[in-house]
Amino acid sequence: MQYAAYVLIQLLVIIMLAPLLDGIIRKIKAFSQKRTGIPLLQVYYDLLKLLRKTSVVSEESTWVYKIAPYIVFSTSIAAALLVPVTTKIMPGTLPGDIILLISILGLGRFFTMLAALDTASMFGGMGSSREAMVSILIEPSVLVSLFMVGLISKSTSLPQIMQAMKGIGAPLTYPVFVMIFLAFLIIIIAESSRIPVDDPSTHLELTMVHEAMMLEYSGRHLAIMELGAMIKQLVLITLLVNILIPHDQLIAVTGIGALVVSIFIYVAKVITVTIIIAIAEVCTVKLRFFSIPNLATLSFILLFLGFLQYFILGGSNV
Amino acid sequence: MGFVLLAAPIIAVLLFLFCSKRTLQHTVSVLTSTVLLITAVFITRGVLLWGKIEYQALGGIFYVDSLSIIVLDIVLIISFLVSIYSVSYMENEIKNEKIAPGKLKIFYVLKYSFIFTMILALTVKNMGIMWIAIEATTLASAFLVSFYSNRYALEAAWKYIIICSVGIALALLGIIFLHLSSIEVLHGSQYLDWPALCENAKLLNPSVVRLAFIFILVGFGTKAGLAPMHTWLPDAHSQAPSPVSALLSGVLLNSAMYGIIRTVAIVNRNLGSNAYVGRLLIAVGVLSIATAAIFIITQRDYKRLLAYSSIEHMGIIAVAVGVFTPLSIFGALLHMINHSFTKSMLFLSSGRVLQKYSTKDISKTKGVLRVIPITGTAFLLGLFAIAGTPPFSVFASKLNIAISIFEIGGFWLGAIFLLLLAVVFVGIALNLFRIFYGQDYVQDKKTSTPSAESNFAGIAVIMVLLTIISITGIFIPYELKELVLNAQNIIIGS
Amino acid sequence: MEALSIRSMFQVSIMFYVIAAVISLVFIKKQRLCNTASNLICAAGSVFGMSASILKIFSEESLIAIHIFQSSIPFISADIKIDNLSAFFVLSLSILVFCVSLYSIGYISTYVGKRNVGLFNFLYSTFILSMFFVMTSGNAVFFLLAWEAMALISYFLVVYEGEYEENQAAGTLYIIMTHVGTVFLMIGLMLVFSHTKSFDIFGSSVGIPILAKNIIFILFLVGFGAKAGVIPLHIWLPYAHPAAPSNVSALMSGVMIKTAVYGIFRFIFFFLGAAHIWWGITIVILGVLSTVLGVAYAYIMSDMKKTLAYSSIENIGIIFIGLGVSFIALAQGNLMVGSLATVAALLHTFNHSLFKGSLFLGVGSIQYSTHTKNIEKLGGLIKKMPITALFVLGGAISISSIVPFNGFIGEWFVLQSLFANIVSGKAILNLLSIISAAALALAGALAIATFVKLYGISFLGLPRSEHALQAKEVPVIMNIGVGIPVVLCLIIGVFPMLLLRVADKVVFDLLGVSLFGQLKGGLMIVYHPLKIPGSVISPAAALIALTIIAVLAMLVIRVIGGKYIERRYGTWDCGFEALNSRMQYSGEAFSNPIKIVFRMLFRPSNELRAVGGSTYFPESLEYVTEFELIFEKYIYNPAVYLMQLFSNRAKVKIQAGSIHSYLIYIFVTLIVLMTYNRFA
Amino acid sequence: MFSYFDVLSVQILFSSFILMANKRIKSYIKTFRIQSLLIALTAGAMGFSLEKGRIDLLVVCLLIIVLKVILIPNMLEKTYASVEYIVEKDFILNIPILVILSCALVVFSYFSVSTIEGINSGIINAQIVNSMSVILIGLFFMISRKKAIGQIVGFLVVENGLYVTALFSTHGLPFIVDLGVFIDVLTAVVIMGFMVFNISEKFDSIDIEKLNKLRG
Repeated sequence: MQYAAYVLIQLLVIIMLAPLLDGIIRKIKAFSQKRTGIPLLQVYYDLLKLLRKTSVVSEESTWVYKIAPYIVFSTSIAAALLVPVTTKIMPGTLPGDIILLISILGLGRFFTMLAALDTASMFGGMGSSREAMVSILIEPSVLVSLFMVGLISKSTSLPQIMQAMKGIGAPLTYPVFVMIFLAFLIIIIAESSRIPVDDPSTHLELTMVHEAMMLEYSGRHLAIMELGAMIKQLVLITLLVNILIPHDQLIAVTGIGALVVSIFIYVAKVITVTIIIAIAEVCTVKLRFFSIPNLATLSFILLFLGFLQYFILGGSNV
Repeated sequence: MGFVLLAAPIIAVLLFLFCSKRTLQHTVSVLTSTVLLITAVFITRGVLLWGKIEYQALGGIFYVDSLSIIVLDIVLIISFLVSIYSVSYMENEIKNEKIAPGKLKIFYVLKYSFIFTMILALTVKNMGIMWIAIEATTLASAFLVSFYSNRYALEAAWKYIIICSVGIALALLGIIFLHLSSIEVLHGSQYLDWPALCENAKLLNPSVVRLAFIFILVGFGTKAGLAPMHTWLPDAHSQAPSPVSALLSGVLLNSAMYGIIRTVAIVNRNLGSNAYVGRLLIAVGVLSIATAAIFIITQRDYKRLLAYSSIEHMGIIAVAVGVFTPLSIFGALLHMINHSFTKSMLFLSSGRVLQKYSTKDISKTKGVLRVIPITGTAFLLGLFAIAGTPPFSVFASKLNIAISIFEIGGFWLGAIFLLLLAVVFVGIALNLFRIFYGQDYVQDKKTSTPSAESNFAGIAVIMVLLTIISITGIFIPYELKELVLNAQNIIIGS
Repeated sequence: MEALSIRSMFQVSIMFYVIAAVISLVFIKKQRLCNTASNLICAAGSVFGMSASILKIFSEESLIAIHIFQSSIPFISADIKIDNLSAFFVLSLSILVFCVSLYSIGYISTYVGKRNVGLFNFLYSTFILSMFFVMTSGNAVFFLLAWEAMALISYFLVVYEGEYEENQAAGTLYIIMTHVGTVFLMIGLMLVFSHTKSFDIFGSSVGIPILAKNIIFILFLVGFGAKAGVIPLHIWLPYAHPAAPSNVSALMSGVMIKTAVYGIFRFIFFFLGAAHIWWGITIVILGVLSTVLGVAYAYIMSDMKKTLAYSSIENIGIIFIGLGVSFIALAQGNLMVGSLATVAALLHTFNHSLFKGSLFLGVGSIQYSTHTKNIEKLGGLIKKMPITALFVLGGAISISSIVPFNGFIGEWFVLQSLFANIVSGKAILNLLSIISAAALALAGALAIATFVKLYGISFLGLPRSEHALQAKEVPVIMNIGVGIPVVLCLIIGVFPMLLLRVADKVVFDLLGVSLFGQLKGGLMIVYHPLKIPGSVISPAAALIALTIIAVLAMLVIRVIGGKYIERRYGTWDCGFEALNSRMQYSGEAFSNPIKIVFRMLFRPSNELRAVGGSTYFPESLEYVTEFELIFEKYIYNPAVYLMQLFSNRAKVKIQAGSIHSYLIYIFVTLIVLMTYNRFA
Repeated sequence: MFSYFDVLSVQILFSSFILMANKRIKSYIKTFRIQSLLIALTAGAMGFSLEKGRIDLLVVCLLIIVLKVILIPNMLEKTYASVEYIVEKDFILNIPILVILSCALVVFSYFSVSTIEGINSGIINAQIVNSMSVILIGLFFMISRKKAIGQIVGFLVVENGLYVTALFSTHGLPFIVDLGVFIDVLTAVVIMGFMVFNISEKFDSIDIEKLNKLRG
């Protein structure tokens, strides 16, 4: 019963919230350019519209091309199921941990990249190759950051990590968590294809990464591909906010009310982080492709310093 | 019975001098070898029964014990196989106009004198006569080395005869000193008799014995191809006709090593410990292996490569004798046998390659496995065998020797020993493996007469040797084991 | 009674392999018959091997000893002793042999009439036999014999197509490296012998002093490392595995290099014991190097079999990390982490043999129907060879350690053991562990990219050459051979407990600790009860969730979007109106970014060459990219060069041809020895 | 005791110094004749002087005279005459240096023999040192001469030295051994002489420095 409730809440919140973040970012970018911009909910409309449109499928493509969107979408959702949006309602044990999370996201990426190659388009290969590079560079940081929080909370299971973090109270007052926070911001930017790593709003072959892979997609396939990407972005942000900025320990009320309050605070936190990402996107320009390693290295160094602080230099009194 | 061994080759030599038909010469050669082989079987049985065979005739010089029968059997078996191989080989050489038809007679005369001297060296108990016989092997084989009478062969033969004569002369000095050390112990008729010396070893003058050992080591070491006295060996073995190379590498080196082993037995009994002899032998042995390793790494001539490998194996035997434990002596004797068979097989195979390609240059030889598949396979397997890869026999003896080294706690020695062997393997693999593969490249189509391919006798000989070395890698007959164990007792003293 | 039957099953298995070898020689003239018969017999033998080893693992019998042969030569004997560890490796061998033998029936038929098939089958079956003996030998000399025989036979298999220059070179390099490695092993075993006076593998190492133990450890590590292809001793592997026929490559990559892992388990882990932390640290460092560099090289190769070979190096690296962690933990007395890491190493060993076997066989199928293994000449094969494509996709996912295949299970265990090791470890070890974890993550991402490239470029898109255009689906028997391991990968990936129970038995045999005894959650849940509370994953649940979500998503979309309407149209070609295969991204281009990012490692160089015509008006342009293999270029080549230089110099100096100098040698030797005599 | 043996041994040693100092091939052969004669004298003297009288030593004395004083040197001279030869420097170092090094060899052989227990008592004495020096000098002579005939002479001097050593230390080897050694030496010299012919034919010279094609 609790399990079903958890899944339901999780799915609802994530699927509803994910497109909104894109809308927020677009709106902020428009403001910064002194434009009114599209409505906040335009992303939802786009998705619905796309779902109803005819799919144009490349003649060269095969079944890989068609199943890829579903796999990508379901991996994103599965990943979302592993990352609780609120710790107020959680089943006792979730059959998954951070390593599984990374692996599931890997499955999605595997098929995104394959599908891009399936159409025999030159852009597909380009996007796929670049995506490979970005993911290779950022992957160590992803694992190490999750490992570190896991190590501090002595578990690799996400609910347990969140419980432990609630116990710490305000993790961001400790240097190690600040490092992880900053590193994770970079990870989110890289993984969700945002400036300065990638420009989601361009279709210029010199710069696009994620968009290049999706270039051939249309109709419902494109819709769920896009939605999948948005959900992945939200999952990452959720990870960040729920681990490093836990809030459930502050809620005094109990029962259903607590749940509602908790989710509200969660949404607020997510939006805040989204705004930060948007501001970062506004303030920077896209990096030259071969400067991305510097950014990735930066995140890894942050983590490494954090690790040194906490595990080696004896700062382990969190 | 024993005198058949000595008489048969002499009779053969005389017969060769009087018969001029080539088929007849071949027949005589094969027959003589067969007679020798059969005699060897009987003598071996005798030795197994009685431990040793001694005749009183001719001043009682004929003496065969387990140690000499091992080396003697190697000589006779290999010379038998080589005789069969030579028939077609020499016919091919004549057909290819490498040698004049008339020279076949000289070849056989020299070959049987050579065999005679080796038999003599192994069947006498007087060390002086043994020395004479070993010196005579040089003289008999010198013209075999220069058999092709081209500039290279002549150069090799000159170096061979000069260096070996000088070396052997030093061995005589050693024997004189041995005699000197025993002069107050033995009686006139026992002078230089090995059994007498061995029996009374404790009574000899140790300082003279030590000096004697040095000269004998240098002297017989020269003949056995131990570094740094090995310099004649690669030249001679590579320039000689392949059947002769097989005899030189497979048999002659053993005879010289046999002389060293006999001396070591006396010296160690006399000095009461192995320290003095062991250090020298191990140093010389390791130096030989190292030298061979260095030279094999960049060798461009496959017969020279095989010659250097002989130096390596003599080094291994020297090390094993130097270690001087029952196990190491067992390994050394086994290694002597295994090396002889393997190396003869390799030289015989290389002879067929040489006849096919008319070049000893590795880079000009390609596709051996395609051109002569059976010989090629045997050659390749033989290379693995000689490098000490199981299941071939050299591995078994190498293993025993290595174990014996480690058993006496010689970690560094053992490690260096095994690593140097690995370097030799690397050299062989780097240089020689490439001749087997690739497109066939026969330099001169004329020389590749079809008869070279249909040399069944030659192939059969090679296959027999291959079978022997494969089987003895995992199993040796109990008779042989008994012989080797007896010989081990003779050397070490039970 | 039961033990007896297990023993006889092992014997039957051996007999079958022997019969297969004999049959292939007897019917050497009737190639087709000989091929089918000997492969079927090998498959039958492997079935016995499989069942025997499973029965052995779950039986109470602790050690099955079979004495085959005692030679009259001292120390040489053939003793078989099978404990759970041996049985585990035999199981892995037998499963792969079963698949590969079936596959070979089809694959080798291309050689009929062109090559000596009988010889191939003889080598093939003896190769299996030699690996079997390596894994089951009861004394060290027999182990060495089998080990060397394995090297020798596999050398002949590598040079089976010896007419190509590169295959001979590969064979030579292989045999040299493996022989040198064996020498190190031999020295190590001799050193053991000199202290224990015994070659019994199951003996005790108590009598060996600690210094000797350290030396032995290094010797064994070098010896087994060379066989396993651990960086920096890997240089033979990327040449030898591609050179062999694909079914042999599958066995070499899948099982033969694992014999080295077995060796480390048997001789270091089991015999010497984990004596020092630094042993583990060394192994982990080697593992990390191999993992990262191996997969990095795999990514940039355009020869598919080379990619797979380098990926084997990566996986050996992962196994080494697991092994190293268990050494570290055991040296500290931490049995639980130790057993966890041991399980990790064992699992990954087993898994790798399955997916690497299937991938090599899959690539073999590609080679079979297109006659090329160059990825730049392939493309669009998924349409021509749909079944092969499906299986290879499974293998590719599995090797990228992605759920729901088994590759993930092994890696999960390795990461968990690293994790557990940090929680309980010392500062410097923590650093090592976290770097290893980062390396594993990097390698994982690289592996995904590598196999996307391998699969995407060869199977998807448009055919890049005539070869690919002419491709046809391979015979069913070959597809069965490729398919079985993939299916097993999936089964183990979803129900890891099946394998974990087996591995747990082995670990219990080795360490006396059972992870399984404390496992809860039945067959579906991989649960490990270490101090990290609640680290629970369930691949089965993940698979179910993924399926349900996908189905639900389809339903929802059908509801919202209505009926699916599709319009087929050409891929966007930027208006050129003629999309052709040359416009696609090539494999080279695909991996180029990484080549540039890691230019420290690859040292790439590009050159644009004008071909034909004058310099200013060339007929065509040629873009050549090259990269350096740093270990070859900066370690091995200089070493070989120096050795040859030294040898050449020494040759000219020592053997200069002058008889005077030769006489001087004798003279000087004499004088030196006489001086020695004076002072001795 | 036998002081004239000491004198003879020193003279034999001295003859090898003279040999070392010779420049021409003809004079080597001459010196070799003289040395062999001295050895024959020694053997003869010993044969007469020893208590029982050793017939075998007298036979050996005759053999030496026939073989080493007459036959072999004649043969060498014949060989030398028949191969075309241009007079040129034949040695690799200066004669004085060679002689000084030979002196050093004498010192060295004393140095190495002096460890023997019971030196200068009984038959182990300075004669052995002298005769061992002859061997070493003979070997050194082979090293120092470039022409093939020089090497043969050197080899013969080594053999002489060996024989003298045997004579002085043990009053000769068993007779059959002695006989065998002589036959060997004779055969060796014949073979070497024959080879010199071949070499001079193929290489147009008997300079063995030119025999350096086989390397490595």
